[in-house]
Amino acid sequence: MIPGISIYEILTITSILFFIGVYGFITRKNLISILISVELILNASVINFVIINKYLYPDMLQGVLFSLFIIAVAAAETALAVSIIIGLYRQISSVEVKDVETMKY
Amino acid sequence: MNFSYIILIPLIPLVVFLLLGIFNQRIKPAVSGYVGVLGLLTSTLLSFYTAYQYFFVYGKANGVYQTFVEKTVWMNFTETLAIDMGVLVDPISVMMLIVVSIVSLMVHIYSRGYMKGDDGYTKFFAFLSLFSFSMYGLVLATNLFQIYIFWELVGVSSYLLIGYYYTKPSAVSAAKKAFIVTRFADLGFLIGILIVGYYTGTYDFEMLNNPEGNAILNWASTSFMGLSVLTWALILIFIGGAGKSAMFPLHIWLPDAMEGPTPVSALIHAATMVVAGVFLVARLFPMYYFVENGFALNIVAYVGAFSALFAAIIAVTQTDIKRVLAFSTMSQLGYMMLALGVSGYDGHEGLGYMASMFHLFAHAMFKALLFLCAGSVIHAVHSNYLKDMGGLRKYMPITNITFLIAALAIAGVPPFAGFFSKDEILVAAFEHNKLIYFVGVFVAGLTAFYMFRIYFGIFWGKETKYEHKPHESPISMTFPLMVLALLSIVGGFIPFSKFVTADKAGFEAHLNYPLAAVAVGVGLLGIGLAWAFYKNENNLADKMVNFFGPFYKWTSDKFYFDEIYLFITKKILFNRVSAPIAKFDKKYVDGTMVGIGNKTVWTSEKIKSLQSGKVQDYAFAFIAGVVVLVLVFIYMWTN
Amino acid sequence: MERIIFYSIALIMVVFAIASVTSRKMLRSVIYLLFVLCGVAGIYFLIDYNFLAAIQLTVYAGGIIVLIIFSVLLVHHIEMQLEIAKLSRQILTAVACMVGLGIFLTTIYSHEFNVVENSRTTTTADIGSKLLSYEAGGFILPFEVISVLLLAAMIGAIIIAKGAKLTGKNDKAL
Amino acid sequence: MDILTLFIIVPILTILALVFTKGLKQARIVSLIGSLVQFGMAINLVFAYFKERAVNSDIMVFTKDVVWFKEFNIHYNIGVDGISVALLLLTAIVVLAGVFISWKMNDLPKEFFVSLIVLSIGVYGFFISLDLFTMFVFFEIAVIPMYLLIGIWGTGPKEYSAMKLTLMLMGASAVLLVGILGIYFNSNADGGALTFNILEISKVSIPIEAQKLFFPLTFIGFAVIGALFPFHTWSPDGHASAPTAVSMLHAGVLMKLGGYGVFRVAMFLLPEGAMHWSWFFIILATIGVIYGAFAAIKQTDLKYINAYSSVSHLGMVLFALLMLNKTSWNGAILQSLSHGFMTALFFALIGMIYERTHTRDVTELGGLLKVIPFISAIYVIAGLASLGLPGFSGFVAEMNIFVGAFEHEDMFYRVATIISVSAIVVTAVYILRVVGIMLMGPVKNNAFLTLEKVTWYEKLGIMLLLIPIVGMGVAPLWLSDMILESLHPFIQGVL
Repeated sequence: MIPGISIYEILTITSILFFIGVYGFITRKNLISILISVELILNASVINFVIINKYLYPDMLQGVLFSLFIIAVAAAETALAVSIIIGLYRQISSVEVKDVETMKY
Repeated sequence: MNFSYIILIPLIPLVVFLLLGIFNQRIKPAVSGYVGVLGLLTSTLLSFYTAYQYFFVYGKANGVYQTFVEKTVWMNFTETLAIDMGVLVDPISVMMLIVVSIVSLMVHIYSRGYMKGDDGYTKFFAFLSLFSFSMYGLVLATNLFQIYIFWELVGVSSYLLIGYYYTKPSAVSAAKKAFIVTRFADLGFLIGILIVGYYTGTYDFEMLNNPEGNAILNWASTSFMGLSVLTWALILIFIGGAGKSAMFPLHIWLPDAMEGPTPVSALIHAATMVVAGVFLVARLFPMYYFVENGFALNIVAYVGAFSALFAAIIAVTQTDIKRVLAFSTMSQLGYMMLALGVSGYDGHEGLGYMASMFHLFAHAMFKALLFLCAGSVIHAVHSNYLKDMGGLRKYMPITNITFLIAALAIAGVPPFAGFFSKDEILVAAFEHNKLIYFVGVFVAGLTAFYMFRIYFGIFWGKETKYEHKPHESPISMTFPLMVLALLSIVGGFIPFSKFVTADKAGFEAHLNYPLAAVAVGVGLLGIGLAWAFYKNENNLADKMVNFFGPFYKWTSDKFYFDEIYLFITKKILFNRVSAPIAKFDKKYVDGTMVGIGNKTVWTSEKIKSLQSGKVQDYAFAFIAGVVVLVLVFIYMWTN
Repeated sequence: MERIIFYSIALIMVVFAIASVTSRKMLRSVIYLLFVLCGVAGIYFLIDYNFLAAIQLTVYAGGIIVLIIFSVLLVHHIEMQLEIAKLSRQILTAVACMVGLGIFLTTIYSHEFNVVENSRTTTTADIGSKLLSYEAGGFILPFEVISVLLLAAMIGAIIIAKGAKLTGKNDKAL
Repeated sequence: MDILTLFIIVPILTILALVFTKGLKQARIVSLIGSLVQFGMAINLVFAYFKERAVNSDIMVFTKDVVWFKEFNIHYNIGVDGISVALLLLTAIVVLAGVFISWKMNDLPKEFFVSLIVLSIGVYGFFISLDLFTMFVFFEIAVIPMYLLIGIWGTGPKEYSAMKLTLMLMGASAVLLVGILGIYFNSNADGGALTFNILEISKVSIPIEAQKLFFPLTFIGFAVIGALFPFHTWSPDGHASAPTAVSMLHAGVLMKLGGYGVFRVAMFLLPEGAMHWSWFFIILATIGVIYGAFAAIKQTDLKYINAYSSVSHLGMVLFALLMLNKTSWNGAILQSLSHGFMTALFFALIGMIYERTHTRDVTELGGLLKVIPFISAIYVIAGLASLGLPGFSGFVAEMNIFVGAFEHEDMFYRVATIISVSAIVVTAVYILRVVGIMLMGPVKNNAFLTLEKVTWYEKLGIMLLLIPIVGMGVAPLWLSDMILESLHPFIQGVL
């Protein structure tokens, strides 16, 4: 509980963060930037887990634990993503999205 | 009165055809010739036996020749309508049997000499037998459909025989032309048959021709465009007949058909097949006469008269002797048609009918003879053209004499066969229609003129230098000439009016001396002119040519009918109908179908960029989609 | 006091988040993200989840950001200007995001949360015992799964990053 | 095993045996034995049918009914009448001749014969089915192998042709399926159990509105494979690309499924729809008759000529079916049979000529009568049969059609009939054109002088097809009466 701060305000902030992440995900043209946007989205949702745990179910720890898992998965994901980016860069010397569209059609 | 043996008359040539056709390669030519002749000889003997039996033994009852029919169902259309196969014995069919048998037998014998050494000797005899079979079937037919069936078969035998020298392009195109033109005419015939079948409910000649039968009595019950449907049917059937008998304007195939071997021309295109049209009209004569008071018959008369005149004029100018004979045939067929056209039905009224049949008979003999003589001449000089001939009388005495007999016969000089038959025709025409009579007389003169033109041109006139000295043909060829010449002489004395008449009762025919004198006079005048022009070399003929000028040119170009037909078929049918249809099919019909396919491909080509492979695009579509869906749901819930 | 801190953290987070997704310099973008992550940690501190905040700082700010920076340095010239999307695309996305945000917010504000007043703190021991508990509500199984996942990710990352040699072999095998 | 199911079982056994064969020699022997057995069974069936017919006056004889999909009441329901017996005989003969003609099929012989026999299973099954759904299944079985047969063993732009043919026929099948389902869902207007059984459906009266709606769908669905104008364009390309035996089977048998289906399903089950729509389809069929003939005149590829001639002849079949009376229907069935034999013969001959001269372009050929007399002579005979010469099957069929069509009195029918009749002249033109250019005239190419003479297996194939043509043409009575008798219950529905 943050004294004087209602759950609404926090949820508002996380929503804003979430959509900033979405915006970035869609508009950026670089794989790393996209990764950054994904991190933003993840964080926004992690905050939600934690906040809801704290405000609504203070006796439980599910939210916290889930956020821990999410952080772990995020770490794994980032590691893989970065290795993919590097591997890709080795192959085509670019990490721009426009160069990576062999999956089309 | 068992006459089931008559079925053998057509069947024997059929068997011969199958035998020679199937074992084509394995039969020695000489054997095939004998087989062919022997087969036909049997048929001929049977035909004569039949004729004797019919005319003199059992044919007559109460002074009227009876019609005997024996038939069996060949195919059922409906419960009441069926095609029958069978034989019908009545005066004209028996007479035709005789005609076909004699000419065919003579041609068979003649061919053994004429075709000697030819590659397709066996094939030739096979086709001849096929033709004989078809022709016998045609004359014995009991109903319209049967006659149509054999009608087509003679057409195809004619096609095969005209195209016998199939490596020669002109023969191929002539055969094609003959078949297609007659087929076109047969279209009319077929539609006519369909009409008759539908409105009268029968195809049987017996039922159709019965003057007291339903078919004739009810002719007025249904009409179409002011005429009875039956009149239309008869006109259409006559178109079929006109196609086979080379009546104007369906005559164009006949001169070209001379591309076939000469015996074929003699058999098919002079004596037998081409008279099928006349026979058809004669066969349906009661219908022609009674339905709508002979409206269709008048058409027959005028078409016949015009064709006779038209062909005679052209014949005067042709230089290919076989073509002269071809146009002469056409002209004589016109004669027969006009005779039918001016005929009545009962007793002496039916003189025209009798005369037509008489002329058919006589013409078959002397025209076959003329062709065979021409064949003999061609065989000797290896050319069809008058300019390559001349003075042949010394080398080919028998041919000379027989040709002269035939020419006199066709010119109507007594006592040859043509005189009697032609005289009857002119009498009949004189009694019914003066205009046609004068046409007839004029044509008689022309006939005499052009026939003696070629006679003098071939056997007299200036002697051409021949590469090989021409010699008389072998006995196998001259024997038929002599037989036919004999028949051309005595044929006229057969009392036809006793045997073959419209009402089958027979009557006494007498010579009408004034009219006969006129006809003979005109004929002699024609012969005299030819004598003057062509017997010895002189320039009278050239003067005449110059006198007529452009008219001569038109005539010798056959009034450009071939060109008109060619224009219609090549330019209009092929290039203006067929080619556009083929193009239309490729471009529009197929194009539409292919277009549908292409549109599908095009559409997917267009929308495939939606599947860009960029995750961001998908994400955007996802987000936008979710947003839109949520808005839609909210909107729907709140309402 | 907490209000002021919260609002300033919130402001920092939003501003840097925006900066992070719009900056045309790669490295700056990453650094802005670092600030956002730190802000997140700040919020955890505010609600008294100290362990979580520490994790956030170490794993995210310490680990992931470093990883990303490495990759940026490996594949990019630091000074390179990033391409940006077409304006129409930006506007469209912004509008979609705004509408989405609007929907989120209306949904959130129209929902009555059953807030429980409390000031409990959660100790690391609590989290640990819960995580390793076999009883009902225990998280031992997900914990193990995550361990395997991390291992798999590690191996995967090595193989993918190693790249060329292996794929070369694979090509031959194919 | 009952006499009809054997028609499905024997080809399946043949295919199983083929799987174990190796090389051309074994494959063709096995296929030959299989199709010979089939041929023997077909002949036996004719006699058995006559025997059965004498004691059994049902619409269909040798019926058998096994449920194979209960939920939708789909049965394996089979039976034959005179019409199907005749068509089964046609199929058996054409398949046998096709095997003979493919005697030297060197590429992938096993696969080729398997596809060919799968195709024939479809056709046999189609002709014996009395259940709409089973019929449809067999229909598809017959169509699909075409794609492989043309696409793999074809010549020229084979992929394009195979694709076009399959897509157009599939499109038609889709339409047809809608039609069949339409019939199915209206098969019991009183709310009882729905059925696919043709005989049962024919006893209930489908609502007129439904008939009007579903008749055109069913008709077009079947008629596309019967080359109805303007849906015929798959046929010239398909035939031109297909290997000889496939062209034979396709034009000879497969295209007959169209007419047969129209007759058995569209006309029989939806008579009111047929009457309502007949004018429209008569126009299309008449156009097809005359149009195919004219289009054939200008073609230069032998197979195209024959394909367009098929459009014309099969247009005649549809035309006759739409005339809705016994005589013309009899003509339609006879025309189907006659065209089946004739066109198979044509394609066989074209295949032989192509094999020897390596061209199908008429303008490059000439004087073949001199070098390959047997094949050429038979070509002339086939040509004459095709232009409706008496003594051959085409004449018998066409006369029935014309006489039947002439039974309608009003102007529209008359005009349509006369236009169709005049096609016989145009047919003569294009047939004689080909005969004149290709077979007659001087030998155009000296290479032709050394052409191989006809071989025994080719002769056998030719004779197999020629004998029925002549047989039907010379003595049509037994066949025509057998069909007429079977038509009786069908015409009742229309009247």
